[in-house]
Amino acid sequence: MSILDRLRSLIGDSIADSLIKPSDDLWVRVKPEAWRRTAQVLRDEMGFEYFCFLSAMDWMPSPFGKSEDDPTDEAPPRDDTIKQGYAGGDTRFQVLARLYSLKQHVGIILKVDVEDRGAVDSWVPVFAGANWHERETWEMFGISFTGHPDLRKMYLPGDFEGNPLRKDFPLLARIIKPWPGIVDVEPLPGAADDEQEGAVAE
Amino acid sequence: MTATTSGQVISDRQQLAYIASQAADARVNVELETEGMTLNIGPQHPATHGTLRIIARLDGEQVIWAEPSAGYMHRGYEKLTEVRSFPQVTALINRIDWLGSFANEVPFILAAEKLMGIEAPPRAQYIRTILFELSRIANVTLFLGDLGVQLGAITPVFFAFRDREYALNLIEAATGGRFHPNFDRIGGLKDDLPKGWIDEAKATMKKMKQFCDTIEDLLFGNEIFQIRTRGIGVIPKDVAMSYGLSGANARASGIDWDLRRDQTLPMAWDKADWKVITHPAGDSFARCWVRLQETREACSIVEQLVDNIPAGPIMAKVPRIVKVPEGEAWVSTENPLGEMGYYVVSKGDTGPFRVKIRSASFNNISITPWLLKGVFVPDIITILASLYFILGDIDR
Amino acid sequence: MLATLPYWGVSLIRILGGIVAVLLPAGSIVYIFLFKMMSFMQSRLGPMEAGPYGSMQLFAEVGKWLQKEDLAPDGADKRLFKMAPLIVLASTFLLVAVVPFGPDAWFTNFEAGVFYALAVSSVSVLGILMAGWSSANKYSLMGGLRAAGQLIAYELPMVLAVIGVVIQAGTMNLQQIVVKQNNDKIFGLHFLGNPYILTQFVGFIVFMIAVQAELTQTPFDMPIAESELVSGYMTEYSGFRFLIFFIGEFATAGVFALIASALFLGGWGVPFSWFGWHNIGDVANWMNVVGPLIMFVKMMIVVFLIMWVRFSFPRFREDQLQRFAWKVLIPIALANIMLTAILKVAF
Amino acid sequence: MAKPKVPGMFKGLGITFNTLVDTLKNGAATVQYPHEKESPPVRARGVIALREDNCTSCMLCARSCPDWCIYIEGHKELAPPRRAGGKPRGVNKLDRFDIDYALCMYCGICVEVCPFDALFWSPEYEYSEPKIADLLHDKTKLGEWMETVPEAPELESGALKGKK
Repeated sequence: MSILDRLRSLIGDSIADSLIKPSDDLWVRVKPEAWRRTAQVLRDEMGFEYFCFLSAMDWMPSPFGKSEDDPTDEAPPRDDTIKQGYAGGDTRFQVLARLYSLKQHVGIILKVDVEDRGAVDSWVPVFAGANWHERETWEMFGISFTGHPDLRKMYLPGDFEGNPLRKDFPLLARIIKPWPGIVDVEPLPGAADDEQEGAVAE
Repeated sequence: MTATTSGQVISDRQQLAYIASQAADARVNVELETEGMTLNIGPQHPATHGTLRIIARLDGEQVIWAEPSAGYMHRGYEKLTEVRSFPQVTALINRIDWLGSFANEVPFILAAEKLMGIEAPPRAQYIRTILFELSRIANVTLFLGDLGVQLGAITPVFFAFRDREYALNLIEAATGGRFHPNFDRIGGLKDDLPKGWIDEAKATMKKMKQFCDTIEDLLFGNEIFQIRTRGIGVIPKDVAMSYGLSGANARASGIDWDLRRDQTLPMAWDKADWKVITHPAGDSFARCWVRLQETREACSIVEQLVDNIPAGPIMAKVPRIVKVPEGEAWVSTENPLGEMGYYVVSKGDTGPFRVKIRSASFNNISITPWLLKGVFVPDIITILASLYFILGDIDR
Repeated sequence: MLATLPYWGVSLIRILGGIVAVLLPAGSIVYIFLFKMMSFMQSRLGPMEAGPYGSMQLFAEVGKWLQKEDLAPDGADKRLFKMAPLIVLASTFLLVAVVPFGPDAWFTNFEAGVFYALAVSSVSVLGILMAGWSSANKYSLMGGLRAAGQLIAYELPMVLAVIGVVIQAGTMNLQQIVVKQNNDKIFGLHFLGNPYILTQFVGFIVFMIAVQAELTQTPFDMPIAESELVSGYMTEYSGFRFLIFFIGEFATAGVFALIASALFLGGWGVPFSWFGWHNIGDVANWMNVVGPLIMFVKMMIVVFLIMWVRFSFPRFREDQLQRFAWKVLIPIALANIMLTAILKVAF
Repeated sequence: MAKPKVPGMFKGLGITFNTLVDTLKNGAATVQYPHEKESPPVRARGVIALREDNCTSCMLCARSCPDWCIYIEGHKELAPPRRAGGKPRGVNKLDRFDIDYALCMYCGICVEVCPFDALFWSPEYEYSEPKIADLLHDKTKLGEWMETVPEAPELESGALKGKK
């Protein structure tokens, strides 16, 4: 029985979507209310005992781009539609995590939809190692985790405002400095076109 | 804390330390008892090689609780990757684990290649694997020397710096960068090996094996070292797994798991004959010992592979400006510090949409609040040294 | 010769001699062992720029330290803080007073010399504890406390190890102990005299281990423990006060090595049978010049052992160190005393 | 504690002593830097040299730089025609080509992307400055580094020949 079938038989109604890429990975999106239970089931029933990582995704395209725009050029059209990746989704934010089975040597990537500044259940009771990962996700995306024992900032100073990994958080280092890639070649005086100008001067 | 209630065997010493720490906890609340002392170890402290800060509450010299506080070196790599193209990200992620930089590039490039559906030619795979193992040697060599310093022996670190230089010279001769090779490209490698490199590599591997012997005699064989590390900081198997410990730390707890062996990647590890080293004890000594043996194994992998590098190109056919197709990919490899993985999300642009960097030290160090309970101040240092972290790998 | 000088002249010579006897060993130990031997053991060269082969490095360092501002932390108990290094150094000077360098080349020559030496050597504990306490630094405090615990614990095996020598020599006068060693015979052989390292080998080992601990050298350097406590009780010191600690550390190493060579290696003397001397009255006057040199060489050999161990070993943990003192060293030293006493009575 | 034949402590003492003897006999593993120098390998990424004539101010290097540390300004100029009787061409001339080594992270992407062979790596490394502003090398200084650029090394056997 494949991993997905087994998972479906255990928490069937909680699986929102899934995707298998053969000889690659398995993505499963679960419903928010089943987030902790999924971890519990995977660990206890299916041998996914190894906690790999937990993080989040902001699927909104960055409104700032790469700050590599020539102001003289016309700005390229920007697509602002939010488009989720593998295994779909309905919200701008998703929490994703990966578990690994040391017996079968397969991993599974779990995703869950979460509202902007919303919350999902914490995994700390299931995987103690999720503690720091959830703290990081909380400070970087503003997603909170209910049941987390100690949701404090991990990297940033205590009075830091904003959540840096959200796409609407500007990367100031790229904004305060002008892009050095702007073409700065002075044309020949009084000429619009190089070739013609050459001929005239002759 | 969680996860102690499992059926795992915990050493007597740790059990005693636990009881003592519980007692210490209780005593603080009782009137007329000694007041605890909060000791800030770091961010500027000789033992934290980097800027990790450990806040420890002490009763005498015993730790009641300890909490690492990271972030003094957070560089926001995950954010920076969003505005960079794939080759630029490669240059950046060199700096995550700066002692074994080449190993950082490999999983990222493999993830990008996976998304593009291409594979590096066999010659590139071999050279990648060799350089990967060389960076492991360079990394762990310094660990072995630094271990001595943390325990008060000053000589091993000089031996380590002396002999690591040979490995670094080798990396530099091939890639041009001592610490930050930036040699991997999507589809292969930047350049081929220079002439005479293979012979040099063989000679160097002999020296590195000799270094391992020296350290084993000078440090590991020393009775003082043994009583300082044996039975200290014991991590049982299930705790290790729930905290996501990887690499030598996991293998020292008896978890027989090595990503070089247990997954199929377009790399050349399966072409060499080597074994995964495990140790059942789970204590500081086991972690150090496993790393020492792994360095030897890495030397033998390099020795075997350099002889069999197949001829051929080192680059697959890749367009000049790389645009990676839309998709998501996860690739992790067995880096010197443990499992290092990248979750790369691409939207079909020249740069990634998001990169989640799963670095080994982050998980490895997150166990410290659990592990440091009840130990003595000098043991904080040995435990941290044996867990082996690179600050860039925690903070990214 | 000295008798013809006025009292102030004698005192002046003694003071100068004392300074030389403390600073000269300290300087040579730092250069030969700390700068050069350690470097060679780590396949590097050590300081090479100041003077030929870096021999002037120490003077450069002293110059640097002397130029630095005399700093004290805000919360420190300033008076104690400033006094502490001086007390540590004073204990070294007090210690050197009883060491005999030749038949007449001594500072004082009193009967309870060994007793006095062991007593004043623990004065430095006070200085260290003061430094640790007054620095207003948690690392310093822990270093000071560790030092106090450790130095007191290792005083005992040291005393017990010396008792064996005292029993065998039958005197506590260091000069007499030296004479005895060079005048005695072992197994009926006059050739070597009887340096007590042969008969009191166990005592020598215990003594050296205790000295290692008293000097807070690796593997017993927990009070300083740079990877744990930054620099222990010296953390807050800089400038010339740190210099005094530094000199104190190596001068004390030198003085303890001198005492060890007086107790176990025959001190300033050569076996008297070589020159047909029979007791101290017969010893030629030139031994007053050669004696200090012999003493110096023996001291360097002893310091070499101390430093060799220092550069090769990791350190113990505080509780392991205490256990080692009380459960291993002291029983061995006691057994050694018993054995010595029994043999002494038997022969 | 298991008792091996030679206690580990004495083995350790032996190792340090042997190293001491070895250093005295064969010299140290270190070199005395300002007096003696080790030469870095040919490929070492020490400093970037610029061949000004080849540069067309195409901005590729400045755009591919992850740190934005290359600054280029230029102007158009007339150059003599390629063939006799042809028209003079308008070419881009460099006014400014600065690399800020205080920002540079020596990744080598600029050298790699340059389509006109104007940028090269030199293994030279002795250009530290007391003032951070002096680390901004202008085009004359970058041009001076050209002298130190070595030939590319020969490749190990099995490599494809003739391919850059």
